[in-house]
Amino acid sequence: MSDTILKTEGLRFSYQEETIPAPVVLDGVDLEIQAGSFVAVLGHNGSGKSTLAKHLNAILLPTGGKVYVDGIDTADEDRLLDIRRTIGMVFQNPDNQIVANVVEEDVAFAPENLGVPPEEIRRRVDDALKAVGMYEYREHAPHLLSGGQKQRIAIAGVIAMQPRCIVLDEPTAMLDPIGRSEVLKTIKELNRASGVTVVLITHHMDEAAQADRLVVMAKGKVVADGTPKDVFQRVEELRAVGLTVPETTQLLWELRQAGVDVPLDALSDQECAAVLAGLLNKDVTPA
Amino acid sequence: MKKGSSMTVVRLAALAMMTALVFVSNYLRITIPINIGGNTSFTLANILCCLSGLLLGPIGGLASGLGSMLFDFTDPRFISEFWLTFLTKGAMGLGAGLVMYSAQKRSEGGYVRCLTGAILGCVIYYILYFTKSYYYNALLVEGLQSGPALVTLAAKIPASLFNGIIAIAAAPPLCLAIRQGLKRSHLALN
Amino acid sequence: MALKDITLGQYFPGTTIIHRLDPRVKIIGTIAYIVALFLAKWLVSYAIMLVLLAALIAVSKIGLKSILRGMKPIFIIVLITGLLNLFYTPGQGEPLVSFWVFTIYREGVWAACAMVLRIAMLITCTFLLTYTTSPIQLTDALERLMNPLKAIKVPVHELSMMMSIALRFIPTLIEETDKIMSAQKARGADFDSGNLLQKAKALVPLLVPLFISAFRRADELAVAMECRCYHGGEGRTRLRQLRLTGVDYAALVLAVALCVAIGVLGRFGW
Amino acid sequence: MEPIIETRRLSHIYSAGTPFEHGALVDVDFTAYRGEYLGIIGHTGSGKSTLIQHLNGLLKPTSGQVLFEGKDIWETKERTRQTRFQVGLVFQYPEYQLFEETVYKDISFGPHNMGLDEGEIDRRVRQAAQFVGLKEETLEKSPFELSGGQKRRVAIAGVIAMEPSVLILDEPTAGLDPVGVESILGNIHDYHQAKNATIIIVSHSMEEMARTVDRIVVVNDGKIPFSGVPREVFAHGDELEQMGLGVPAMTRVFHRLRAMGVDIDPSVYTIEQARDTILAALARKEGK
Ligand SMILES: Nc1ncnc2c1ncn2[C@@H]1O[C@H](COP(=O)(O)OP(=O)(O)OP(=O)(O)O)[C@@H](O)[C@H]1O
Ligand SMILES: Nc1ncnc2c1ncn2[C@@H]1O[C@H](COP(=O)(O)OP(=O)(O)OP(=O)(O)O)[C@@H](O)[C@H]1O
Ligand SMILES: [Mg+2]
Ligand SMILES: [Mg+2]
Repeated sequence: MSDTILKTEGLRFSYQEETIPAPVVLDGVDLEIQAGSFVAVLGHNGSGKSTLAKHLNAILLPTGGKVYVDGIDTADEDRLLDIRRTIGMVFQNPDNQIVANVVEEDVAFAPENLGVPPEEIRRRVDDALKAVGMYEYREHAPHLLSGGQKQRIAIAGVIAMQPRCIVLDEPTAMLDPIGRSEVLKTIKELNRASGVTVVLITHHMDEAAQADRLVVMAKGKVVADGTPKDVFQRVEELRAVGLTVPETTQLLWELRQAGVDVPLDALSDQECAAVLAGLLNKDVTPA
Repeated sequence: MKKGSSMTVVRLAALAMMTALVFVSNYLRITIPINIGGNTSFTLANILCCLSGLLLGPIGGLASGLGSMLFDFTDPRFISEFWLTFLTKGAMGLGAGLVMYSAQKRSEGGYVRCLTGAILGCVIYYILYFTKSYYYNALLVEGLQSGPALVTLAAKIPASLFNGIIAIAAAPPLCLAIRQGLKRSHLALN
Repeated sequence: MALKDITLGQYFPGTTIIHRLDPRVKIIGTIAYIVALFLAKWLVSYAIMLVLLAALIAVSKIGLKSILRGMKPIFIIVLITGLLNLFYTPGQGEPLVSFWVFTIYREGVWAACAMVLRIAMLITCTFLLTYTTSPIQLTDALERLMNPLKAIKVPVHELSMMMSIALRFIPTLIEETDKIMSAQKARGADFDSGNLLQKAKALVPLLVPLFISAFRRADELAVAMECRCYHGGEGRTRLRQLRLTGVDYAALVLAVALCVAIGVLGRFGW
Repeated sequence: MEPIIETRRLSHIYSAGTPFEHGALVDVDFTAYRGEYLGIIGHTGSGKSTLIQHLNGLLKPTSGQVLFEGKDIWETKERTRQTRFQVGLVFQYPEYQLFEETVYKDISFGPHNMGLDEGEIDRRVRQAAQFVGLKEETLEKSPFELSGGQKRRVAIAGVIAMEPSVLILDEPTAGLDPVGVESILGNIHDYHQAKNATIIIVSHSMEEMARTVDRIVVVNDGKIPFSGVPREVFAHGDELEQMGLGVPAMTRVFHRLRAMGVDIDPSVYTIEQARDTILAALARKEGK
């Protein structure tokens, strides 16, 4: 079976604050993520998702507990570069992740830092840009691109590092629907075709629904963990922690409240329509 | 960056962003109708150079110098003196930053300290500026005799004085307001 | 203030030989030309310099019109310089003209012409540089020219990183400034009228959010850089290598030869 | 219905006369009626922000007119200024524009600029804070130490405190969690009800639009191809798709349902409608 790439054990964290006691942001998080999987993380604003993400590649170090990346303890400063090159990170604001003035030079930033020879960098940059569908834009200035395009450049910049896992912290929050779908498609492709482990933090239920596994956070704790179909059936529990479910599940749930017997695990439009069709046709044409 | 390196990545990025702000401030011009010779305009550039030092310490001089120098790059009128600009404007930020040498002063220094910094920065800058204008622009480039060179210098005094005073008046309160905002937003510059 | 209309520098993309010249060579060449200008003493030197400049302009395909447009802002300065030189240059022979407190000598006329020409050529040659080289290329070249300074502990890598990040974020911050100004105007802020004190006060709603946003960007950028394994200049490689070609070497030789030649001519008083 | 804001053949060209010239709005006739809850949709770069910045005089038309209560807002300088107070505009990510030491001072910035007296300012600040659900003790805090969602409320309160008769919001819910979204939308609704204000809201979420607004205006390539009540607008499914917009999730599900051969009216766009339609259909089946 697949091996574990990310692991947190009793992870606790609080920011150094002048006000004592500092509020606890992460409160005992135990997670284990298999290599090659696609995990979505949901949670209300301030639930600690970004803080968790920053622990996954040693930007922050735990105040209590441990984080292991591919077996390496993130507190081990000598292996810092190994950790960073294993886990690529993409953040919310695409503007603030682009370092260089030309698209291809930005994508080259990570390999340059790793001391990769120029010819090899060239190859990696071209491959990464093709993977996100931005090859034609390699000589453009980043500030003239749209949000979705910038975010794909940021993803290419991470791909060029050839990480085994990519953690994306609300990569679509600042994008419009087209930008969102472009980025999501890129992420899924990366996971399916290249086998890169993906951890996607998001507020969009429909994006989360496309993952293999869903982790729900609230107040610094993991409160639910399972496949999207399982987790989204727990409508009331999710509501209690400030979240909703995709509209499709919501509809089925409302029908159920009205006394109609429908399953809750139809997430896509197609599945939902099929359930409804079954419901409506059953009575007309009894099989 | 490596442990022990004096320049952390955050500091590097903050200096870079300050450099960009100094650059942009050269375009921000505010006109004021006042008595000394019709409308006068002042740029925010001097204020930003002072702020650079006051917020980031002596190393802020790098940002004020580089930002002003990059601005020179965009204008053929100034490009041949970019290195002089780097030194003079850099000295301005450096001067302002000297009073904020320690990190503790940078986070706690009060109004008087900021004011001292702004005055120091402006005084250093204008001394260098006039020296530069005299020796480089007037004597060397324009090939003037020392008499007329002094006349061109005198012509620059009112505007310089005006810009200097504005920077001294505006930078300290702005510094305090910005610093407080940064602290409250959990943004540390060191 | 139409901030968004600002273009970074005067750079106009092109493919002429001047555009393709290594930016380092262009910078050195420009410096050499300026030095030569200051060494030039008399007609012969000025003529050589002028012809050379004209040739470069022709090759780079910059229209005369744009050069003249670039000259506009300095017209007054050039004029004043000319007049000051005209009236205040002392001479040995008979004054050419003499009225009221003014006397004009032959030397004055010569000095005025020479200085006006010199400033015009100085500006034009730097204009040529900014017109054919993007600010990015300029900073790139500057970084590499400064490389030897590493030996005396100048943080060349950090400086150039700062410059290139600054260039990257200048358009972003300009846009941001515009946005903040609009947002505050929508709340009745007035940046265009009022006395000095009111204007100074109007800076607070503009500069405080601008700084906080800029430093938030700095913070996020630093994290993004660290995530991409940035650890200073040590052991970094580069995607793009600058390589000098034959043309570049030729240009360098030409630049040095120019300085030497004008210097020698100067000794003879030409 | 009585129009409150109108544009007549409004055009806007950015960077006119340069190689970067760009016509962002072309001969746009837009109307907002008094007291209505209006939505504007359009893909990135379609000209939505350009349009709304004309409505309160932040941008000057290249050609055409903007009328507020029947009069051209550019008639006199004073009129432009007054329009800015009457037509409140909340920008995208407004929390990045906060600057004062305390929340109270920040909210009072607009009223101060209007030249109101202290008593009136105090009343407005407190009322605005109440509308957006900020507690009394929050008023004395620094706006910078609040959470993202709270900052957004402060920024919205800063505009509401000017008590504009038209409130325009550019993507007020972007980046918030679902509870935050609902509560901000609720705050806006409260203001709408209490002051009988006209609300104009720009959003990328079709579901949100379907739930909240009375009428939708579609902007595409600097023009308004069509507008109307949600039912009418979402009937143009294919065209919306081509503009990169799409329809609400429920509408998509019902179209699928129809494609599967179920005889059902597909003009459904909210969950409530969907539920009621299904329940009604079931009841009919049962009745048979
Ligand atoms: N640099 C910091 N210093 C102090 N406190 C912080 C810092 N960054 C975040 N926090 C606090 O930590 C808590 C968790 O923040 P975090 O950013 O991890 O939440 P999140 O789940 O990512 O929220 P969002 O959905 O808004 O992105 C919040 O209460 C926040 O105010
Ligand atoms: N200052 C400017 N100068 C030149 N072009 C501009 C300027 N501002 C906007 N534009 C262009 O005008 C068009 C319309 O822009 P606008 O901001 O109104 O779009 P929008 O519909 O609000 O998009 P979004 O959903 O991204 O906010 C875009 O193509 C944009 O690139
Ligand atoms: Mg977050
Ligand atoms: Mg917009």
